[in-house]
Amino acid sequence: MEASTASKRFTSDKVREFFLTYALYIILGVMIVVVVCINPKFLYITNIMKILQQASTRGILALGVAGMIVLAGTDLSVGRIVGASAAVTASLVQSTSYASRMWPDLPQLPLIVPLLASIAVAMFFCCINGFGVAFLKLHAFIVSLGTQLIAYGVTCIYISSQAGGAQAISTFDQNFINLVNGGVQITGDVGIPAFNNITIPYLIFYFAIAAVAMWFVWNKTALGKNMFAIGGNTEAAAVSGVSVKKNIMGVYIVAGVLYGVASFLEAGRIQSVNTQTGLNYDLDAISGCVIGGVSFSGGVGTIPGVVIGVILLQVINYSLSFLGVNPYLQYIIKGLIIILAVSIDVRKYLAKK
Amino acid sequence: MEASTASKRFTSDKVREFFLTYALYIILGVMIVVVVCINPKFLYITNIMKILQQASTRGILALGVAGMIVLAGTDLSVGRIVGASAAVTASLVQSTSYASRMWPDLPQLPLIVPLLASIAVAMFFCCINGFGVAFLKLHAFIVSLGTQLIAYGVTCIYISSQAGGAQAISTFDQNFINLVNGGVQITGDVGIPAFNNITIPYLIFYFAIAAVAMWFVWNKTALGKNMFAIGGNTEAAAVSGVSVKKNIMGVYIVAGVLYGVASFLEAGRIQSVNTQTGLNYDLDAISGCVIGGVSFSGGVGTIPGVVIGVILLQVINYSLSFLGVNPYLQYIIKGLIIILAVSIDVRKYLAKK
Amino acid sequence: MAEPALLEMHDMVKRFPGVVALDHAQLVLQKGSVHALMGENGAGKSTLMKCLFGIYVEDEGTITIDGAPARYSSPKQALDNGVAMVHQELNQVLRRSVMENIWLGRFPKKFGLVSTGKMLEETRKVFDELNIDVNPRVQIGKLSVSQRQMVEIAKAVSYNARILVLDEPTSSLTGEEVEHLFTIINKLRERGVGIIYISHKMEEILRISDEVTIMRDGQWVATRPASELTTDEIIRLMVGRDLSNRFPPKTNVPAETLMEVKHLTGRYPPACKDVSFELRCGEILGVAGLVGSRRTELLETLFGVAHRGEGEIDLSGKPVANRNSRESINNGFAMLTEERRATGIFPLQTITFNMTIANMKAYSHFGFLSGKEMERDTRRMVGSMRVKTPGTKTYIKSLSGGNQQKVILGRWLLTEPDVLLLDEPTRGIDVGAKYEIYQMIIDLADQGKGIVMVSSEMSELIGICDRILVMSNGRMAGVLTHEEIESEQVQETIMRLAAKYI
Amino acid sequence: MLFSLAACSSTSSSVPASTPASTPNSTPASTPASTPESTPASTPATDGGDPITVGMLIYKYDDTYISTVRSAIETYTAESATDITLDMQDGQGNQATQNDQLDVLIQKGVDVILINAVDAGSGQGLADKCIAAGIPFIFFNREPDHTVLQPLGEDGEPGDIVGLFVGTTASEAGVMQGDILADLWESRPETDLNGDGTCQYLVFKGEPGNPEAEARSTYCVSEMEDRGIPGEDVNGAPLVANWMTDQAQSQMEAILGAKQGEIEAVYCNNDDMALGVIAALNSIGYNNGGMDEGNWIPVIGVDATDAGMAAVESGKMYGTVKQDGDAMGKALVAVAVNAGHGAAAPYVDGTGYELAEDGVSIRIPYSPIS
Ligand SMILES: Nc1ncnc2c1ncn2[C@@H]1O[C@H](COP(=O)(O)OP(=O)(O)OP(=O)(O)O)[C@@H](O)[C@H]1O
Ligand SMILES: Nc1ncnc2c1ncn2[C@@H]1O[C@H](COP(=O)(O)OP(=O)(O)OP(=O)(O)O)[C@@H](O)[C@H]1O
Ligand SMILES: [Mg+2]
Ligand SMILES: [Mg+2]
Repeated sequence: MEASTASKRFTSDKVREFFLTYALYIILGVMIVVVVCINPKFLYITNIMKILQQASTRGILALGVAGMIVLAGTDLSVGRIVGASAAVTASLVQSTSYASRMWPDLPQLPLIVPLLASIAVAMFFCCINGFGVAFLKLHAFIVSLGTQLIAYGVTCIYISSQAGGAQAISTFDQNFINLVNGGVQITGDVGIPAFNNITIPYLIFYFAIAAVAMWFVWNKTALGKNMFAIGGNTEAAAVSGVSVKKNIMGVYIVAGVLYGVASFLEAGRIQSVNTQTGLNYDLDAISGCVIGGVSFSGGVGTIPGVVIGVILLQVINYSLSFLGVNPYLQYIIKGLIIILAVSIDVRKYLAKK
Repeated sequence: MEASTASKRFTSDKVREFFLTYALYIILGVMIVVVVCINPKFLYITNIMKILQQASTRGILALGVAGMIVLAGTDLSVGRIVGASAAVTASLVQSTSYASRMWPDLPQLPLIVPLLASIAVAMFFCCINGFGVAFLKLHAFIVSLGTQLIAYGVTCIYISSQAGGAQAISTFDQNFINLVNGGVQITGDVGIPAFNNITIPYLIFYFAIAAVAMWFVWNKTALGKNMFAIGGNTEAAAVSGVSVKKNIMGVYIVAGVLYGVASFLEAGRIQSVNTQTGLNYDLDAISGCVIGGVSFSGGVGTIPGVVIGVILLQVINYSLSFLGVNPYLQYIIKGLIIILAVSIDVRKYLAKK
Repeated sequence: MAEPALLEMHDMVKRFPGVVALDHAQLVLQKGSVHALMGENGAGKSTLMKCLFGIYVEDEGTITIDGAPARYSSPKQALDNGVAMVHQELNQVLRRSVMENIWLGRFPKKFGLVSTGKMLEETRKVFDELNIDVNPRVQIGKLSVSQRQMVEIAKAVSYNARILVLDEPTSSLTGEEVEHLFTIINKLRERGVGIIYISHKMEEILRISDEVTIMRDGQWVATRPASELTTDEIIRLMVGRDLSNRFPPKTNVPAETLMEVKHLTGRYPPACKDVSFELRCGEILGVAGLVGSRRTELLETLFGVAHRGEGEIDLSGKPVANRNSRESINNGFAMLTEERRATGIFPLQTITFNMTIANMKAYSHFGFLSGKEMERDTRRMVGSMRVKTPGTKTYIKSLSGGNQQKVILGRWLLTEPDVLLLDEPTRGIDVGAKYEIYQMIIDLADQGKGIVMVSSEMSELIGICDRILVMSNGRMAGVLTHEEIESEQVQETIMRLAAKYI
Repeated sequence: MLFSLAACSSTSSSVPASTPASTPNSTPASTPASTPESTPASTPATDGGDPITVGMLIYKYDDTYISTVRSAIETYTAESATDITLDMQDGQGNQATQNDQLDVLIQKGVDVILINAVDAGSGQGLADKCIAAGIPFIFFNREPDHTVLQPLGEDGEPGDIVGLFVGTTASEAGVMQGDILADLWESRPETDLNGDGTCQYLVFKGEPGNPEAEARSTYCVSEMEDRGIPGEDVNGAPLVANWMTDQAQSQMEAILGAKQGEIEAVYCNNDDMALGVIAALNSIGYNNGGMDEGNWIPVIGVDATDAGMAAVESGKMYGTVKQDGDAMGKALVAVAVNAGHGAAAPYVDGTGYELAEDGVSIRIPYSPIS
């Protein structure tokens, strides 16, 4: 009798734990099933590829922001930094045959130049943030609020310095567009028409590479371990001889690289950059992280979590559009799903007493 | 010799402490002096009144947000909540003689009705946030991110339910406009023309009343004390018999009242409400609090700090426009001043080494 | 002149706003010796060590190591130069594993990457050497306070430092673990390490140390070989007056039953199981047990901070629910928690705030709080408990650990409870203050209140308790009556009971 | 930009300089018919033909003007003989989101796509996706580069037309604002407050870099100057208020603090900002209705929203410029049906609409209201 109750509780605890551990995956699964029931076309491989492709640039940004959240901070300037870096990228990859180029005298540059420029710009702003957090001891929220204004001002000045005034920077070199928007073709007949002739967009690979690289940084380098220690208990880290300032700067520099790469790719993806490019990317990136279990109290988070969080968010966006839900309702539904997903996920960290 | 060094150190310490304690006031003073040197008209009483008037609605919002920051949270939904409440207010105070009213059959309501409606709407959304934080144990950032989407969706649906589509709601009853935009006339000749016949806008009084009321709540009620306890150390608060959930809800409900009042006033101040009303008010309100020394780590902040922070921010905005600074440069300057102000202010909390 | 001492600190001055924490303090540590540093709460012991370790920068003074000036600007520098320290307050990254906490700041690497395998191996090595039984992979936050303390000691030892500072390492260790620690210390001493040992436990000091430096009010008072000192002598030097008895005379008389606990069991593990006892008015009931015997959980379950699974609590014959702390407080309970920093203080608030927060109802008149009454009560408590502070508006985080403890105890006394649950009430408190706290506990009992007191210090349980409940592995192993406490074999009885269910 | 210049000079002259402020409440349908295409043959075929699905990318759903276009489209869709399913997507003012949504529409296989680009500069990318998917596309409201609609051939000469643009000429609203002020200036000399023969003005710009905002900000002034009235920007450069009432209000209040009495006219890129400017003026006792000597300044907006019209009617706002959302919706439905049924780009044959001089667009005129 006693034993059976105990074992019952045991299994129910196990089940509970299983559900909590895989909560995000389960939510994702349920969502997909619901959408497929409404419109089975959703399962086409092309849709899945599209979702992953769309998640890619945001995902790379989220990988950068995640580090700051682990440090118990945040970054409100992502969006405007992307704006600035993407503007610089765009101005350097304009097609030489385009009449209203920003830099008419520039030859067609090898693509590594705009990429490095983009990274440099992003890194510059990230360093301001990092400096504020590490040396001035400001909360990341407020420094990045300031930086965001600065980045926006700079972007506006840069974009309106064009001969034609503040117009969008567009019409890019075809090589650049291919590099970003191309894909690996897999031709072949698997029998199901919807699954033949798949193209896997390069963007998905870029995202995957970034995620794997960041997994290494987080789990296999001193920087990553120190980041968790600083986020979890700054004082403990400091008295253990971790150089808090240097490591915070390190996290911001890594984020700068990620932002730079993402901005470069984003410019190619939307193929036109104006002053509003990047607006609200911050909230997307942060939401992705938080949904994926990176905690605002610092010191907690995983790369797979971030990746799945970003994808979950993109699945929500995509399927609401796909199902043609009224746009205003979309906001409401999206809001509800975010709250729901996070409140289920957070259960797993709540200690029972 | 010994004594003199010590006393020197003593005075220099005193001076340092004085500067740090009054850092914000000093920054404010310096800013005003600089602006006045460029354009002495800035000192006209009308400018000062305008700045305070502009600061008033934001100030009331900041007083609400400050509580959440003290709880170690934040609120990203302020802006959209203001949008929703202001839309409801606006739709209930439209002049009966206006042809395209939202509710053509409504009589002219006593102004208390739209005020209560505005408070009810704001309180509804604040309760969602509060529920998420207190009961679901979510971080305020993410709940309010969700709520913000919901509030925006609801506002859009409400505003576009007008016969004319997604039009701004405007043309208000004159009584309402007077109540918000009127002022107390002080006629009299003080000898200096710029200071004769002063009008003190009602809005300044409303702000002052809200600030005093909130000072009482923070300093003289159990809710206020408990709020600081929860923000400072939730676990210790829980053990000390503070009912964490109830008090968190209390803070959110108080914020709801403030938001409702501010939205009501804001509708009257801008005299036209559309779906974008309130956009970015969150960042303004939060910046005001943080500049005023409310710390993101929770448990720290004062009402005078919040008031001065909001006014400082408004002085920055106002004087940049007043001086006709290039709009793009304005962003950069504003960003720099925010970072500067906060990094000076934060010194006073940094433990001596 | 002979070879210079391992460490010399002279004329150390450190001022904080409103206090002079160090006033020309000094300390000389010889190689291969254990040097005890003693003083009342707030005497400046921790501050002196923090200056050495690079956490604080002294205002004046010289520090030399092996004769060479040594001024470290950060703990990292100190660690790199062979100075390691166990801090008074546990300072760990709770969400990370044990081994990561140990190797933080110096992760073992392979090809530039952190090697988990190597880290595990090294950790095992350290643990084996020190005979510590903890899984290196487990999250450190899941360990009990004492296990965490042992891990912290292991970490400091693993630096292989020349100078090891132990700031109250035993405050949350039980007798057995203290023994264990002493073996470790002896080993290190033989290796020539200089050890600075801060503690308020006299017996330990006299057993382990070679020399003793005594501080008072930030000043150096005396340095003597331990062999020349007695407990009373140390106390006299520390306090500046005689303190002939360590425990005040017991004047309380247990009367009728106040609280009856029946089959109390916690809901979520780790939990106490099936604990039944009764508490009388005016009685001090001690709770003894080994670390991890879930004494803390017992108190938490009584107080409603931890969920009650089964069982009943009757207060004056009526069952009370005590579903949360608020309800418990209203029912006349109070609980002093074990982990001061995590669940006790509000660091960035004033002493007044910290003192009155649990008692807001009493100061609320028509919804408004009376600042005057709060201030009055705070002053009264600060005075009666001799809290060493510049004023009531000081932030509690700038008080010394012991003084913080007094403030929190004061918080609970202000609620005027009937049943007081105290979890390690004298942790980190100096002898003088301990005496005062004992006196306060006895006075409370005199007033007819019931007190349950968890402690790892056997002597204090024996010194002031009327009965002692012994916990073993979450279960009640037995209750010692007053007569049994008075008997000679009391210590053995307790030890035997504590091991009953292991 | 080149094309729009050409187009604007032709249309602006064909529009009556300013209609009297007598018809503020006029429904869109009753606005003066000023272009030939405003009387199209109702729908091309007698029976509706095959049912079609029209995908629409809206730059921002809650934009006031776009919402009038949306409801016009819904109305004309319902009236159309063809069975039309609409699939509208809200780009939320974010080009990246809109790109994602185009993917969705293509995946769902709609018959024709109407694109209201968030950033017209992205036109090429959007068009490429449609072309690759073989779906006809029509841009509206925000004008892409014309090479998007008519790519250049190998020889660098314009090649085949692949798409269509339906919309106004970006500069036209600005031109009309300039005309409204010039007319006032000429008929009412006291508008020149300081009598220096120069118009001291302010411009409130929407988002920097937004094509409409940039064009309106430029052309309102250049038209005024073309009409022989020299202008002087009191602030030195346009103010940026991001289309927002509250931002315009706060900035106007600050400027009035410094420059009260020096401002003779205010141009706003939209009515929402104009209302903010008016609220600021109201608070110093200006523009409370009626053109009182000494405390009135002309404020001119764009969009003719209900609120703007009410302000014009009460005399608080001097004028605004109406974009005819209804006419735009009507034209869009007509060409969309045509394209959906397989007509060749630019899809105008048989609809009764005519292409503008540039050969790739249908232009819907603005109408000034003052
Ligand atoms: N950061 C600080 N800011 C202000 N005052 C401080 C600070 N740290 C310590 N003090 C003060 O310095 C004095 C010495 O404190 P310290 O912590 O060194 O005492 P201690 O001897 O270690 O006492 P305990 O036995 O209670 O740990 C105390 O009066 C304390 O209030
Ligand atoms: N069944 C269990 N499951 C998991 N952890 C357990 C279990 N039993 C004991 N523990 C560990 O032991 C700790 C219980 O120790 P507790 O704090 O109750 O000890 P204590 O007797 O109060 O000693 P002290 O007062 O010195 O801390 C828990 O924090 C937990 O980490
Ligand atoms: Mg100490
Ligand atoms: Mg315990």
